[in-house]
This record gives sequence, structure tokens and C-alpha cells, in this order.
Amino acid sequence: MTTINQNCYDSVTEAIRREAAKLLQEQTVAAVVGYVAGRRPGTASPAVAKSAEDAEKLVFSPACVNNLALFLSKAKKGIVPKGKTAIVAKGCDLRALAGLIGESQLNREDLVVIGVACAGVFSAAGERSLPLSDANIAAKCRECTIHTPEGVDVVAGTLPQLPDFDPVEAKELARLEAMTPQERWAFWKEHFSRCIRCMACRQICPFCYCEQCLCDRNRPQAVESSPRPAGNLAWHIVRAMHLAGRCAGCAECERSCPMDIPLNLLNRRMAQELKEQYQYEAGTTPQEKGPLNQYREDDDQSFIK
Amino acid sequence: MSRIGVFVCHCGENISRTVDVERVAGEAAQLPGVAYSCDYKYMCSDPGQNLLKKALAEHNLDGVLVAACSPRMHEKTFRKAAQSAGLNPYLCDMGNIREHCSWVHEDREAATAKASDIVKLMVERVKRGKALAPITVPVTKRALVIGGGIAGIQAALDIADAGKEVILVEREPSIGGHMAQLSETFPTLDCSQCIMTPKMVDVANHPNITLYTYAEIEKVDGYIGNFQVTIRRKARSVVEDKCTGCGVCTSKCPKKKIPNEFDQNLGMRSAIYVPFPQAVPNTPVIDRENCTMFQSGKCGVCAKVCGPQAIDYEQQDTLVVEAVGAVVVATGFKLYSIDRKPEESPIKGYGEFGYGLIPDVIDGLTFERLASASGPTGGKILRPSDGKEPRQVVFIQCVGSRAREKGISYCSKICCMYTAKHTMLYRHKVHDGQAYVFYMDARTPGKGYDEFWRRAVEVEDAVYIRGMVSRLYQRDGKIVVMGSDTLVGVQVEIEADLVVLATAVQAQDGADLLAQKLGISYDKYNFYSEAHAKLKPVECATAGIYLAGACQGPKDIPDTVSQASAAAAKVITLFSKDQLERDPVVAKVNEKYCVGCLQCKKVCPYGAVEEKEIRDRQGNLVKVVANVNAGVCGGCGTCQATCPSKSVELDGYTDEQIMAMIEAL
Amino acid sequence: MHSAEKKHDFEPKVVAFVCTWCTYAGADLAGTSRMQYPPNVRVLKFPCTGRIDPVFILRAFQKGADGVLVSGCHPGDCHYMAGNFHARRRFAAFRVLLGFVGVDLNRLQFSWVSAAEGGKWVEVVTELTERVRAMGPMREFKELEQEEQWSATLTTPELQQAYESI
Amino acid sequence: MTPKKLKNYSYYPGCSLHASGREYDISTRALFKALNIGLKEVPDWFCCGATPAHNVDELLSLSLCAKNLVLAEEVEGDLAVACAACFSRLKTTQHHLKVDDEKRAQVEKAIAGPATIAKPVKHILEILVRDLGLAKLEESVKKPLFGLKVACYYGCLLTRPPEVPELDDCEDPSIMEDLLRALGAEPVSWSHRMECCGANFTLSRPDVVLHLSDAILRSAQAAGADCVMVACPLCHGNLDIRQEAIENRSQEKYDLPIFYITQLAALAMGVDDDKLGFDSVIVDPRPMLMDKELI
Repeated sequence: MTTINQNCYDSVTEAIRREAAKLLQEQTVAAVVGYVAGRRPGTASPAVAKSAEDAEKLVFSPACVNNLALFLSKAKKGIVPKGKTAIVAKGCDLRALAGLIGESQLNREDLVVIGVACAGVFSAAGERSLPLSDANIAAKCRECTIHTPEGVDVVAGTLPQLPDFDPVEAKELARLEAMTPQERWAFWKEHFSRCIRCMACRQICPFCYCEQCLCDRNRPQAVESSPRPAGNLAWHIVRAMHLAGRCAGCAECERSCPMDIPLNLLNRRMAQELKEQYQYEAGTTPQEKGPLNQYREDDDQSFIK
Repeated sequence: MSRIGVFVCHCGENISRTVDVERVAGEAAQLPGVAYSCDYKYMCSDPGQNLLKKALAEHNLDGVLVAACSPRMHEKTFRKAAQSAGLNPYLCDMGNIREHCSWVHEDREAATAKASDIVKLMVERVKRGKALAPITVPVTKRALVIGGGIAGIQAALDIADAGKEVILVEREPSIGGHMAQLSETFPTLDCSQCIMTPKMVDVANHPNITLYTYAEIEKVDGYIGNFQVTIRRKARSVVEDKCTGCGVCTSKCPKKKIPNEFDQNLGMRSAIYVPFPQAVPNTPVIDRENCTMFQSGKCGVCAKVCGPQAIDYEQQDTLVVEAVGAVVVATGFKLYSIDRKPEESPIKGYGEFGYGLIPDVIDGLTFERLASASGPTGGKILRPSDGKEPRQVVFIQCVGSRAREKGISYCSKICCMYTAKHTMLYRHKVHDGQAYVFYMDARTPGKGYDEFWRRAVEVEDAVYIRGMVSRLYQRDGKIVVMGSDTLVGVQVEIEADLVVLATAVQAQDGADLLAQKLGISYDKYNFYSEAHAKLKPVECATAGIYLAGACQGPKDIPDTVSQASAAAAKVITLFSKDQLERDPVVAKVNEKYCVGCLQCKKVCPYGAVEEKEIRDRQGNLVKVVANVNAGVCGGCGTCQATCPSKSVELDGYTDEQIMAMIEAL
Repeated sequence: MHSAEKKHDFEPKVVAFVCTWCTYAGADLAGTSRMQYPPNVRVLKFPCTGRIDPVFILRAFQKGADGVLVSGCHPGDCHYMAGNFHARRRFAAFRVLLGFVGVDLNRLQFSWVSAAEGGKWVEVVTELTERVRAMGPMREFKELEQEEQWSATLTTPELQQAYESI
Repeated sequence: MTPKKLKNYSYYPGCSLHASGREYDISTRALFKALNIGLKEVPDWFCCGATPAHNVDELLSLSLCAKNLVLAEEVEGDLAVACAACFSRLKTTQHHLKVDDEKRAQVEKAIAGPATIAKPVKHILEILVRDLGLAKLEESVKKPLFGLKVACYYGCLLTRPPEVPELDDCEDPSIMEDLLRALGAEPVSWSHRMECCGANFTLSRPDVVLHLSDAILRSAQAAGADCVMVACPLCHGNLDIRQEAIENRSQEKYDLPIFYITQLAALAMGVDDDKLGFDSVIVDPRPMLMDKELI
């Protein structure tokens, strides 16, 4: 088993504290969105530091799973005080920030981005008392392409040598792709039938910032709101479709799902398609138009008669 | 509860032969919300329409469905009838049980069932319909014409003659464009300047035309009937109001060795100059890059000699904002320059022709200047390298045009004709000279065109060689033309004194940038796109903007003038009303739920979506939402399908209507 | 073609979402030309394929469609210039998604049918209807629709376990 | 210990390079060795069909090339090709099968297997000028070819049709000239660098070949060239082997040595001149090279 050297997290923590304290002291920003240690060991929770004292409490560890970009989206209005904000951002958070900027939800000028050299975070079910390793690292981190932040204002920490992880999610995706439609239907039917429509996947998603979700509407009702199989399927399809070309791949939906539905597979499948067809990949640079908001005259149309 | 009336038409026997119309009407009566139903032989006939009107009143109906032919046929008829009986026309719909049912199915049972289904679906739609009022937009009755070539001049004169004001903007110091550069014009060989300059003078003197030369479009806001255009008037360094056009400044200017662009760099001009003698306006401009005063601060001769003190070295660019209701784009073309192109350019060069290296390889426009009586050689055909009269001239057609491997696949349309003209002009001036033409096809459709071309071949003895040229190179003061004669099947080599390339017609430099300012679309060659290739050839898809001339694609003078007049007619039609009325099938934003992600703005083909700030009473910004400009919206609904929260909705095709129809399947 | 004598055990329900400018007009042309095709298709008219939301397709399947057709103007012919280009990308993505959750994509057809292609309309509709007929009813969505199970009730073992562990 | 190779290429020499154009093969290998680039011959390769096959049987010509490309998959690295005709045929096959599914199916049937032919096919020129780069090339030059005036002869296949080789501007390329400048030589500007030499009419219609090749040599001489550089063994054959016959026919004395790209490049890289096959050509270049103090 390969364990990741823990020292890197300490150096990130130190850099975040130093930078956050400076920004707050000099009043460059009104708040710093980051993480603080949780009550139980091996946990961390998002926090908004508003003073230099608060800044001392900021940490970065493999328990810092949340995508903090969420707190800057309209859905979480009021949590972060008005004014210029600094944010601690891992690779996935950076992609979400870039997406939100591209969708006119944020202004880059109003942000100070403290990019984190992130070796990875714990998986939802991973054992947190042990150091981060092959055994307890999140699936998304195994295939992460943005361990070192790009286009940020400050880079915190340096990245240790990372082992080559087994890409479990890509393999699972390939396994599903190899199935017959009937088998896939059975796979998803089983998963979706467990959905209790708690909407955690929606609440945690940085891109689900609509003031009123289409799926909550009843005139007309596009998706049944009761937790029954038909509506469950419809909800997850609509969700994946609305995120296609926008999703940052942070897999927070999957992590927060109490019923362990492998939601990120849907997102991954869409991302894969958009990359193959339109060479689009969620990245750290805000893009003017997403892949489904633009077209080329010679786009593939082999599926159209 | 709705009170819908359903009217099932027999269409003589066209429908009733395969569809049991009585049963359809009977089943319709059972549908919830249907207050009245009937069937009738010919609903579109006067008695049929009266039946509808009467039922509307008697049964107090709040919606009408006519199950008959295609709405493309009679929707207007029935909406009008409904309107005359007091119903909002948009609450009247049609179910297509003829083209989509009785005519395409034989099985009476199945066809009847389908017809009933169609009625059921459409009733759901009518039930959820909204009364819509036509949208009215005020119209500013002034037009902007961009480009002062023959297209712009013609459009401007036509509009101005109709009594409407015109703003004509030209990038160069004088209007006239390419046509002013030409010597004679096909197919009649009349002198271009003789027919062009009177029109230029008309423009200058027309009370309804405001002329801005040496000016460019900076910004365009607004929409049909209501554009605000910002025009940058470049600093001329000569005050137009004071200048009398006496010409002393240009004759005294000590810097006189500047290649004259108007003469394709063959002749020379001074640093303060008028591009050509007949220029309109006849006001000089200082070419600051070549002026000693501007470069070294020492000179000032023109200011000293100018009687009316019109020279102003301090003059700055100024911005003018004009409100107009319509725009005619007439920015013309440029000729393909066939130098070796940078590798990233999609258009390749013709290094094999030695263009730019061999001085006696020239393009068609340069030949025009050589042949022009007012040109640098006074109308004598003399080759640029040594000023000698060429004995053998080779013309090569389709240089750059119809050459996919070079990046341009279209035909430039005018080259066959002007090359034929060039051979004639050459023959008229050099009687014993021989013209050769390499061509792919001679394309001469047009009134008197083929006769003209035949004259070049049969009377004026131009030798036409069907084939392309592979290489030009210099040998002993001649240009060796290596080509093939594909009709005879041999390689040919001609030793020419002068080679004239009929280079492709391309969109003007910066055509794409102007299109982006105007919000109009353009093709991959930067030619502007018309709204419909056949039926809307002068309109842009963006309402209120029209096209004239070669900016839309290669065109000769007659076609250009026709299109310019057509564009003018469109503008005058638009200006004939005080207000525009348009179909209310447009998108509307629900500002309460819109979160301003602006994905709708990104997909809108019309650029109809803009950002709107919502502020509270204290003026604090609450949020930014999307806003659809109803004047510009085309009504496609792409925005709604894109909007994640469906906060933008297309009237006439609301989600509620569509979902209800799907539910009723 | 489709005649009264031919009786089938299964008559599929086919829904067509079409744009008004090209495909709807193409279907009109099929009518004026008196071409014949199976009566199973129900046409819903849209201004443009750009207006067609993937949710509509999903909803149609949920409401009992055995096959869905989406048809609009050929690229370059769009009355609204680019609506069909946007639709093409949107449906390319949506199709992949449906396929990924296990919907047999043979039930979902996309086509370009111009106002001049009455024959193509007949061909597309006939082909889809017969293909879907051969495939049999779209059971998957109907079964889901009929399932009474409420996943939030505390009867599933997972939830029971989760509840007890609190 | 030998240093690690800069880059590795698989290599398809083609029939000519094992026969009449042996010196092209020898010099290519010598050049790559000098530049420390790996070159491994595709095992069991066979004829690409060259210029005759596609005129007789298109499927055959595509299948021959496709099979060779499949074989090339076994060796690491992009496929290096020296012969302009082989290069053209291999690229043509890739192009056709990419755009035509029907042909692909026919070919797959003929070669009894999938046509995995996506491996990039690169002409030696591309490898030297693009992959390695002119700067690196210039750096590696040990004996610059100062004072050597060269007529770069592209022939008709190397850049045409433009959508197939995608090597350079199809009518006005400069890749050979760029290479030569990097080697220190002086490319001359001349007229016939893209004309056909008569190619494989050399056996069936020597009169045509003499006529066409004469024009090429004449033009090169008129431009002041000391020699001609070619990329194709067929061109080499016509210009070199037939040179005496051409001279007899036109009563002109040319005496123009014909070099392969790789011979000149290898010479500049300091490869010993007796390792470049100068002894096996008809117009002996050595007197001229000695004259220029290049050997």
C-alpha cells in the first residue's frame, strides 16, 4: 500500500494561515472561505474566517473534502459577507470557480484564490484515522489532473511525489459501458430505486444554484417529486443533463448521497462524451461558452438520419 | 374551466373519406374543457367561418380548435375569423387532420383514432394558451449606410430620394470604392468614372444625405427601428468646413514620393493628399505616418500655404452618435493578395507565381489602373518593371478562386468577364499585342455577357487556353508561363512580357469585426450571410440590417446596384410605418427566478438577450438577470430549452402547453 | 404500404417532436403527395428543434411512448439560423446519457427532414414505427411508472439499518 | 554504454531503397545514427505497390499499404519513410480509409483483420525539420556545407495532392530549402523544382523521361546550382542514371551530381563520405565535393 507523505498538508495549512491572516489584516478581503478542523479527529468542516484570529484556525488536511466554491454560489447567499473574498481551493474547487465565473455568477476580480497543492482527500467511506493512502483516498483524486493549482493568486504548499493510483472510476465506467442496455438499466434501476430524494446532491452542487429548481415546479411538473422509481430516474437524468458541460467533477453529489448512489459516474460519462466530441474539458480557466452553449457547423451528426 | 370550441372540418371529402368526422366531433365533446363541438363540410368557407363566429358568441367560448388542414394553410384565416368575433387570435389553433392524417392513412379506424388523438392533444394546448398582443416597436426613420462604394452610394441615393435621411459612412478619405478605380466596365465598355462620378456628386449634394468619410463604425447598439450607432471620425488634420479644396497644400507638400494606394501603388502622391482628382469630398487628408510634420515636427508647409487656415495638426478622432432605424451594409470586397501566407492562415499563397517578387506579375485591379485614362500611365499599357509596352500578355483566371487546395472554393464571379475586358482594352491600346488567357471555364451568364466574351475571342483575337498555370519564372527579361492546355493535351510555355492574375474576390479586411459589432452572421470566408439564400437575399437574419453588394459575396456592378436598390426598397418599406408590428411569439424572462447564468444569451442566434440589473429602491444591485429584447427576438425558443430553471419562456410554446400535450398522449 | 388488412398484435405509440419550418412542412408535403405511412405517429409542433427540451423526450417515454422521433431542418437551413445546431449538440449529449442509463437508443430517432422531403418523412416515420414494433412495447419506463414502492419508507433494509445505527 | 536515443522511429525503407536506391537507405541510417535517433526497420515489410499498383487495382494498392501499416504497429515510434512514392502511397491509404468506410471494410476483408493504420507516417524531411527542429539540426552540424549551391528538387509526389501528404504548401514548399540552410548550404531559386521527372516511365517511355528530366537539369544548371537534391529514388534514377543519355540527347553538358537529402545531411553531420554510397551513383559527386573542400 502506498501512503502519501502527510507533511505536505502541514505546509499547506501553514501557507493558508499566513496568507489568510495577511489578507484579513490588510483588509484586502472581507472573509476567507476555508476549512477548520472538525470536532472529531480526522474531520474538517468549511468555515468562513473573518479576522486574523479566525485565520489561525484554518487547516488543510485529507479531511477537507467539501467543494468550497459552493459557498460563493447564489444558492448559499448570505453565508459569506459581502465584499472581496478569498477562498481556499483544491483542483476541483478551482474548476467549479472557473465554471461559476463563466456563468457570470462570480467575478474573478472579487476573488483572491488561494490554490492548494492537493495530494487528495478521503473517500466518503474511507478510514480517517489512518494517513491518506491507496486504501482511503477518494475515487476522484485517483484520476485528478489538477493536483497543482493553476491561474490562482497564491499557491499554498508543494506537492509530494504521488503514486500511480488504480483508476477505479474509469474502470467502473468502462465496465458499465461494456454492458448491454438491459444490464445498465438494471444497474441504474437498482441504484435509483434507493433514492430518497433528500436532494443532498442538489444542495451540495456548486452549479445547482437556480432559485427554483425545475424539478420543484408543479405547473407544469416535469419531474415527479415523490421518492418513487419513475421520478427518481427522471430527477437523476435531468440533473446529469443540466450539469453536462458545466460539472466540475468534484463528485460532491456522490459523496453526500446517503444512499451511496454512484452519481459521479453519470457526470463522468457526460464529461467523457463532451471531451471526445467537442474537446471540452472542465478546467481552471473560465470559458466564455460551455460545450452545450456553442456549436460548430461540422459537429458530429452521425446519429441523425 | 375552459370553454373550448372544437370545429371538425370534412374538407369536402378530403378528410371525411378516411376520418369519421362525426365521431371525432363527438369524442371531442367529451373532453374536459370542451364546451362545444361540431363538424362541417368546409370550415374555411364563409358559412364555415360564420359558424365559428356564431358559436363563439353563443357558447361564450374562450378558445377555439379547428381540426382541418395544416395550420400552414389556414391558421391565419381562422385566427382572423376568431378575432373578428372578439377572441384573441392566439387562442385559436388548428389540428392537422388532413395532411397529417386523412391523406396519409387508409385505415378508417386508425385514421379516426389518430384524428381524435390530434384533437385531444391540441385541445390541451388551446386550454393553456395565452392571449397575446402583437408587439409594436417605434421606428426611427433614418438609415445608416456603411460603405461608400457603388453599392452604398446607390442605396443611399435611393433612400434619400424617398425623402428619408441617410448617414453614409466611408472608411477611406473619399467615396467611390473600387468602381472609381476601374477603367472601363463590361459589357458595354463605358468609362467607369464617367458613370460613377455624377453619382458621387449627387451624394455630396443631396440634402438628405450626411456624409462621413474617413470614418468607421465604432459600436452599434439597439435593434430594428432603434439603432444607436457610434461613428469614429478619424482625424483628417484638415478642417472640412474651412477647406475649399483649392489643392495648394497638395501641390506644395514637399513629400511627394508616397505610393498611391488608389493607383495600386503604381503612381505617387504627397503626404497631404486627395486620393484621386474627382474625390468626394474634395478635402485632403494628411497621411500622418508619412508626413514630416508628424514624424519630426519640422515642416508645416501645408499650414503656411493654406489660405482658409484649414490645416489642424492637433485634430483628434471624434465620436459621433447617430440614431437610425435601419442599416445597409455595403462594405464591398478586397482582392486576394497571393503572397506566401503565414502557415496558420487557412488561405494559402501562390509563391509559385512569384507574386511580389516578379514586378511584372500584377493583379487585375492594377491592370485597371494601367488602362485607365486617369491612371499613372495616362492610359498606356506599360509594364511596371521597365515601362515598356508589353508585346505578349498572359492573363490567368481563377487565381485563388475555385482552388480548394488554396483554401477558397468559391467562384469569384467577375473575373471571366473582366479578363475578357482586359484582353480587349489591351488589344485596343497595343494593336499588335497578343493576349493569352488561361482559364478553367468561361462563365458568362448575364445580359450581353457571352456575346462580349465571344467578341474578345473572335474579334479581338485573345487566345484562350483551357488549363491552369503551374509556375511563373523570369528568364532573360521575360516571364516564362508554364501551363497546360487541357483541350489539346499538351504542356505549354509562353514567354510573356506581363502577366495579369485574376485574383479572387475576398471579403474586406475587418468584415468579421464589423459583423460582430452589428450582430450579423458571416460565412467562413467572412462574407455576410443573408437571411435566406433565395427568398431573403438582401435581409440579414438580424432584423433591420440589410446587405448590398460584394460584402455578401462576389458580385459585378449590375448585380451590386440591383441589390443596393433592393436593400433601399426594404429600408423604405420599413420606414413606411410609424411603428413596427410583429408576431408576439417571443421569449420572456421570469425575473423572479432567473439567476443570471446567461446561458440563454450564449445560445441566442439573434443576440436578443442582454443583461439587466435589478435594483432595490435604494439603488443597490439586487441581481443581474437576463432580459429578452422583444424587438430582436426571433422566437426560436433555444433559450428556453437551454435554461436550467426554465426562467425564460417562449410565448405560444410554453412548457405548460407542451407538457400538457405530452400528458395527453 | 400500410394497408387496412394488415393487423398487428402491437401498435406502438410513436411521438414526433418536429420543427414547424422544415419537418412539419415536410410532413405536410407527404400529405399533399398522398404518401402512406403507419398511423402510429403523433406530431408535436415546435418553432424550432432548438426549443425542444430533452425533458420532453424523457416525459414522452414516461407517458407511454414506445418510440420518439425528433426532427428538424438540415444544418444550414434553420429558419432561426442556429437553433438546430444547438439542438444537435444537446441531443448528441442527451442520447449518450439515455444510453448510459440503459435506454435502448433504437427507440429514439433523430432526423433532418426538409420541407421538400415528404418522402424522407414517410421513410423515417415508417422505419421507426416498424423498428419499435419489432422491439415490442417500451416496458422499462412503464414498469417504473407503475411501481408503487416508495423508497423513503423505512422498509428497505439499508434504511432500517441506517435508522437503527443513529 | 550507448546514450539513450533522442527519439525512436519505426522505418519503412521500401523496395527501391533495398535496390537501386541503396545509397538512400545507407545514408538515412547513417544520418539517424549520427543524430542519435532510433530507427528500427519494420519486420517483414513488403512492397507498397508504388506507382503502378494504384493505377491497376485500387483495392490492391490500399491493401498492400494497409497491411504494411499494420505491420508497422509492431515497432515503436512514428513510421519514418524516405521514399517519396512510398510516403505518398502510405499517406494516401490512411487518407482514403479515414474518409471512406466502405473502402475500409473492403481492405479489412482483404488483409483479414482490422486496419489499425493510425500511426503517423512521416517523411524524413518532416522528422528532420519538424520533429527534430531546425535549431537542433543546426546545432548538430559538424561540417557545414558552406558554398554548396543546391537545387532542391521536390518532384511531383512529395507535397501533392495537398490533403494527402500535408507536408508543406503544395505548390510553393520551402521545407527542403529550410533544411539546407540549416546545413549551411545555399539553396538556389529555380523554376523546375515541382515538375515531374517522368517517374516510372523510365522503362516504358524513356523518351518522355529524357524530355522532362532534361528540362529539370537545364533549369537547375541555369540557376547556378552545383548539384540537385532529391527526396525520391525514382527521381534520382531519372536524373542520375539517365543524365548521360539526356546530355547526349540535348548536346548539353550538365555533370550535376544528384544527392539524396540524407546524403547531404549526413555529410554535414560529419559522417564519413565513404559511408554514404557516393561510389554507387553514376554522376560521381566526389570531385565536386572535393573542389568545394567539403570532403
